[in-house]
Amino acid sequence: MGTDADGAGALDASIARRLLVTMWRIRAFEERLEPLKRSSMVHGLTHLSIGQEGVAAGVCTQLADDETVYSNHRADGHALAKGVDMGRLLAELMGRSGGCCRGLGGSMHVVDVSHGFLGATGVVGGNLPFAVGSAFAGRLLGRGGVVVVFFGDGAAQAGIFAETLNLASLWEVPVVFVCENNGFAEFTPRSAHTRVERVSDLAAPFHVAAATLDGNDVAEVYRVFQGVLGEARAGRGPFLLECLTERLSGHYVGDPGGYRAALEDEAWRARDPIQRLVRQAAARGWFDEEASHAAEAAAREEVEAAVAFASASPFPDPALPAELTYAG
Amino acid sequence: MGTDADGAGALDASIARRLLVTMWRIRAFEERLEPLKRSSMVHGLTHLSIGQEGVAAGVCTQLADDETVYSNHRADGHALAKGVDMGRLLAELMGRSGGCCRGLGGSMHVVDVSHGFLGATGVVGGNLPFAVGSAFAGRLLGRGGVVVVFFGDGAAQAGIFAETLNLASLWEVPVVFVCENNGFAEFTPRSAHTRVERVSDLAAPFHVAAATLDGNDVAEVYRVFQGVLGEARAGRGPFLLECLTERLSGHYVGDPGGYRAALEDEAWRARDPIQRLVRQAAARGWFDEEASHAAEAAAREEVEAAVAFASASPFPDPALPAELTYAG
Amino acid sequence: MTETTYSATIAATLAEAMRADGRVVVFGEDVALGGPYLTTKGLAEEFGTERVVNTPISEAAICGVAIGAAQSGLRPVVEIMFIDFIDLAMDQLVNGAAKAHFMSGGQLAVPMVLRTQGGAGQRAAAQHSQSLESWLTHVPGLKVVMPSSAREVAALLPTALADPNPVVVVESKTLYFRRETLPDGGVVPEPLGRARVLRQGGDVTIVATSRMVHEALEAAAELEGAGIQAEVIDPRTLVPLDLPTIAASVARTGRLVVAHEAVRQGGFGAEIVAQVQEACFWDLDAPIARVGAPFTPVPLSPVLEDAYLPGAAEILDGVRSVLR
Amino acid sequence: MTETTYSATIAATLAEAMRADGRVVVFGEDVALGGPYLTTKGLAEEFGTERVVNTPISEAAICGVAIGAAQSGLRPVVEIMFIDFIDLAMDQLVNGAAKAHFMSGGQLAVPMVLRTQGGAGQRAAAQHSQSLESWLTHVPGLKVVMPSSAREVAALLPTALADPNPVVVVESKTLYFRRETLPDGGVVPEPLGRARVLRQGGDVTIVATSRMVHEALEAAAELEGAGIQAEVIDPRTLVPLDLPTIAASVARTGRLVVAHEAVRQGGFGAEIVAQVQEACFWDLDAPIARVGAPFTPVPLSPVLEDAYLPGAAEILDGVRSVLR
Ligand SMILES: Cc1ncc(C[n+]2csc(CCOP(=O)(O)OP(=O)(O)O)c2C)c(N)n1
Ligand SMILES: Cc1ncc(C[n+]2csc(CCOP(=O)(O)OP(=O)(O)O)c2C)c(N)n1
Ligand SMILES: [Mg+2]
Ligand SMILES: [Mg+2]
Repeated sequence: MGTDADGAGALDASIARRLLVTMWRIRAFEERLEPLKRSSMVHGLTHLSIGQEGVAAGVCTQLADDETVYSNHRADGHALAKGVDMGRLLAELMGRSGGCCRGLGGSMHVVDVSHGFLGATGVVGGNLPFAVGSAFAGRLLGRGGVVVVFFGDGAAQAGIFAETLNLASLWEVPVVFVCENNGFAEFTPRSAHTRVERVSDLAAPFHVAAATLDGNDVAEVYRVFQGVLGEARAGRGPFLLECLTERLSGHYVGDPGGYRAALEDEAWRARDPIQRLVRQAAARGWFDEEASHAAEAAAREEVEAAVAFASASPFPDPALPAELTYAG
Repeated sequence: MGTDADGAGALDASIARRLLVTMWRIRAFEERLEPLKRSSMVHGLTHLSIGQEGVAAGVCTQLADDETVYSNHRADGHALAKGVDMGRLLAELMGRSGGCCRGLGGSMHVVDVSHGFLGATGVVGGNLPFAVGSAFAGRLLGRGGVVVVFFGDGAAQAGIFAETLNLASLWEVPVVFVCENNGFAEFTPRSAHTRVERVSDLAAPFHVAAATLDGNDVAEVYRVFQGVLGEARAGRGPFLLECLTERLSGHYVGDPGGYRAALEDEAWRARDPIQRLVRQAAARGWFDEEASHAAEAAAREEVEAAVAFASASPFPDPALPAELTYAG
Repeated sequence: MTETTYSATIAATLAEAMRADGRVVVFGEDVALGGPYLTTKGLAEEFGTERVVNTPISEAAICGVAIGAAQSGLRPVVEIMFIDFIDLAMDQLVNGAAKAHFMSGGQLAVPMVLRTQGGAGQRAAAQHSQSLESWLTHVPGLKVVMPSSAREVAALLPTALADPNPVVVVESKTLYFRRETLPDGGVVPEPLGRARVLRQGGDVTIVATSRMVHEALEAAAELEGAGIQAEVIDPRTLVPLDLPTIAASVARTGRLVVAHEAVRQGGFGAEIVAQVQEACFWDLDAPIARVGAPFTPVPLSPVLEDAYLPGAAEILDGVRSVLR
Repeated sequence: MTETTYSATIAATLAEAMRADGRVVVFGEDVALGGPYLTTKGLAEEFGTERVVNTPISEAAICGVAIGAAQSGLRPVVEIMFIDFIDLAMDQLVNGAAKAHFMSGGQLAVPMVLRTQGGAGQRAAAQHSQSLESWLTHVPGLKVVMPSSAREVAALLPTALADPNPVVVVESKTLYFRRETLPDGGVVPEPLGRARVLRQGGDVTIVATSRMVHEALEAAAELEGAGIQAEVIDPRTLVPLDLPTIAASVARTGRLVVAHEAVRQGGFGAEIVAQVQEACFWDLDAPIARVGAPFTPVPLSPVLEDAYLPGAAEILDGVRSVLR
């Protein structure tokens, strides 16, 4: 466990490979999602996380199946990194009965209980308090268990965030709040939303420990989250981890998107979390660019298999909604 | 304008007398309210601010009629200090047609537009954003104007507070958020609500200037608010002023109130804002205890006149609710 | 027979559930202190503040915490002190609790009870006196229970607590301290979705909820004096609604008055009217009358509030209109 | 004749109001950028970001800011991007905006317009597809407008903007980009509370709102082929509701179908049924039929959403049931 500024010191070759594979799986999946959405194979508001894969990978690959993740509207990456099957995820986005939510939920409502992925939400900030409740339950039931909840910088201005942070602090639950600060909420830059510099600045009054890091450096995310996770597993918490990152696509597939003109894609691409990891790996001799190409190719193959699986899955039975409105 | 630690340096004899009179008017009014409520002359949930008069007096006596005040559920003191007629206020609490809201609103909904008292609310934190909107309007209409909003320490945990503080900061409106931190929300102490030490600690991340002071020292409240008001009148703001204070009665008249047993009334009474001002005034030669007795007597007389006025006022016409559900 | 109150029965039922099931926890403002209506009195003493949790004034997050806790194995009871403030938790309840089972394709369950209370009559004015239950009946995934007495609390609250879905229990602030005797052996829990016929009669059916049940019984007693036999039905749960019991009665009486305290317009009475006129069109001998509050906020002034509040007199007017 | 869309008419109407009255300001998420449906397109360019204000994701506070601004002399227009999120602002709207005039004994006014949009049909799933307007109709102090076309936007939005009360305008996401031609001289603003008879007929009355108006017209055209003349009425405003126009029609046809996209249970259709059965009891030849969505959340899957969505086919079923 080194203390390298770039965070790679926390990694070894096998971890680095796992992160690489995870990021490529997300990237390949979402790149395929865009045309699928445009050709109306995938349905609903589809929010891509291309460019942000480092956060999902650095965090979720360290969690066990029985450790809980809540996510937001930009959820595919978190779900894949947490172990949700790609075919079932895609089937869900395509509204098929083989989807992890049997086609009822869709992109903003992905849930896979068997992998501890308790779910995305379409309401910005809406499931932040669920994380506190889930951790509270784990403690009371003597089961323990860490809960991670992802949210965007836009959610930090929703009142529910302050309420939740206060409760997490008051009840000292092992919840890790992972903010993906991509500087935008929909088409509006953060500067039009708040004068708070860092989302992590909001933690101090609550005596919640916090850190801000470069979310495009997956190794750094991994290293810092590893420490945070250790604390949380020991029952300590909460923690607010702010990952500065960028999304390379629009807010959702097909959005008006005029705001993008202001951004220079070239500079962005230089900070691509995948390419950074490849450079770090090369410097440390973990793997070379070839290995990255291979991981990419494998990911694209897995995506095609997922497309085949999902496309073959039938649409759900029309009686399903009425059956599943109430439990029991 | 001195800089005395006790704040009295900002005062002169005439200001001190005005504060004294204001505090006695509130005290005498509310002491009378309690039996009126118990004998069902006054209606609704009645929240007394006995012990907190220093805040209302120190703040509201400095405001002009066209400067706006929003208040919370514990509103009588703010209203009286802002100039609302005592008779019309009492008539409102008694549900009479001579009430400032014609008997429709009651204690938690007192409004008197002619005195810039835009109103109490029964929803904890509910009108915090109104203050920002009102200040926004004043600026856009070129009319300027400061807005003060009172809230309790319990309201600081409501999400609307964080949302509002963020907007006030973002739009730089001249709103003064005056927190009366009495350490309780209903029967529950602040320690069960939050680990945030001071409500004013919440201001820093938003770059909102803030101060915490002894709200039982009316001179100190006056002095600090004077400075804040000057800034706000110059269009600068927002500001969060936290006044540490204590309420000497229960949460509302007739509440279960078992929680009060823990508190020692003797120690409290020593910090009574009225008696402290009397001591300060004596030391500075502004007025003596006799003057305080006279102010008290005058206040009690005014209260009896208000009781007479309100009792003589008829109940409203049954057609009124339907008439006033919609404007225009 | 045991003498008790609605409020004490709530506290007793919660205590029993907590004794029987360690997963039941209570969240809410001042709940560890019993709350202003003493509905959680004694719970913190018996079960500790780990399970009877005082919360800050954060209605939305508290509801969300309960949802998350329910999704992870607890059976939370969350109290919103006044239904007037349920609108602060509405997003959590509607977009969170109500849809989780559905959106997850059946993977998640949210076995929680949200307790709150509504109603006017205590001079609490416009923001502490509303009756907003009809909002909740429009939300697929929620169940809605309105106990009209301590007996109904005893019969239905245990069922609500055992339900795998989010159930909103809307209590009545005016009923909390009403004295009532319950059978010594206790009341057997009953399923949700069954109306209770409180009084039989062949001339007119009165369907009333919560406090209005007592007003309906009072009206029925007065009608009896005039030789009119009214059947009084308490649906007890709005979702699910026991239409068959109501329709069977209307089929016999041919006349229906629906009474609730909520504002008439958009109230749940409209839904009952719509369902009954469809089920019983050919049986009806008169238009269905709706009794409810007028379309204004609740005024503070006692004379105005008394005029505002629907009661036995308005039910009698309704009955007269359908018998005309 | 000018070719336009519903969305463009909203933007144009807002621009006109802002030109005429400096007190009109717009608040909302992304409004300065036109918003995802382009309903505020061009406003920031013309009026600046002091009057067309992008807001953070703080629905409650934004609604509250609008209330405060309205109480202090502005005429704010606040946009809630999806009606699904109006529940976050519900407390502000219901306890704040709706009651301020009343509780202040008439001193305060809250002349604001809250624009939002509802409806399914775009695979937006359970949290972005709801139709929740009936909640609002249960709140004294609010007015509720549902324009079914660009023409109705042009007729009613200016009136809403001039109203001294809080008015909620519920738009339809599926109508935004529907092409429509409007008269060259523009559309004259019309008062709230007047229904519009879009098609006359003596056999059956169909009352439909928002998108369902077009479905009703389609159904009516099909019925005409079968020799059945349907009268189609768009109430346009739910509060105030133009009952006389609806009742006059039912008095002639004796048969009524009410159609909205919202979930049937607890929907505004129930209120229309309740009012009409009272006003027209002796005129009705059949039970009133309600067309609306089933009591489930909105599913994502396209086949399920298509099955879920009520449309012309369901209206035809309704008509058949009342003609039976
Ligand atoms: C409560 C609520 N308000 C508005 C929206 C519309 N909306 C969807 S995503 C989004 C922006 C979210 O920004 P952020 O939290 O930073 O996440 P990002 O999209 O940048 O990943 C908005 C406003 C919503 N879904 N929920
Ligand atoms: C939104 C909301 N939740 C709960 C209540 C019930 N309630 C009334 S006053 C109060 C405590 C308020 O505490 P604080 O803000 O500190 O003001 P204080 O009473 O101490 O002056 C509560 C919980 C309410 N009125 N509004
Ligand atoms: Mg963002
Ligand atoms: Mg307090």
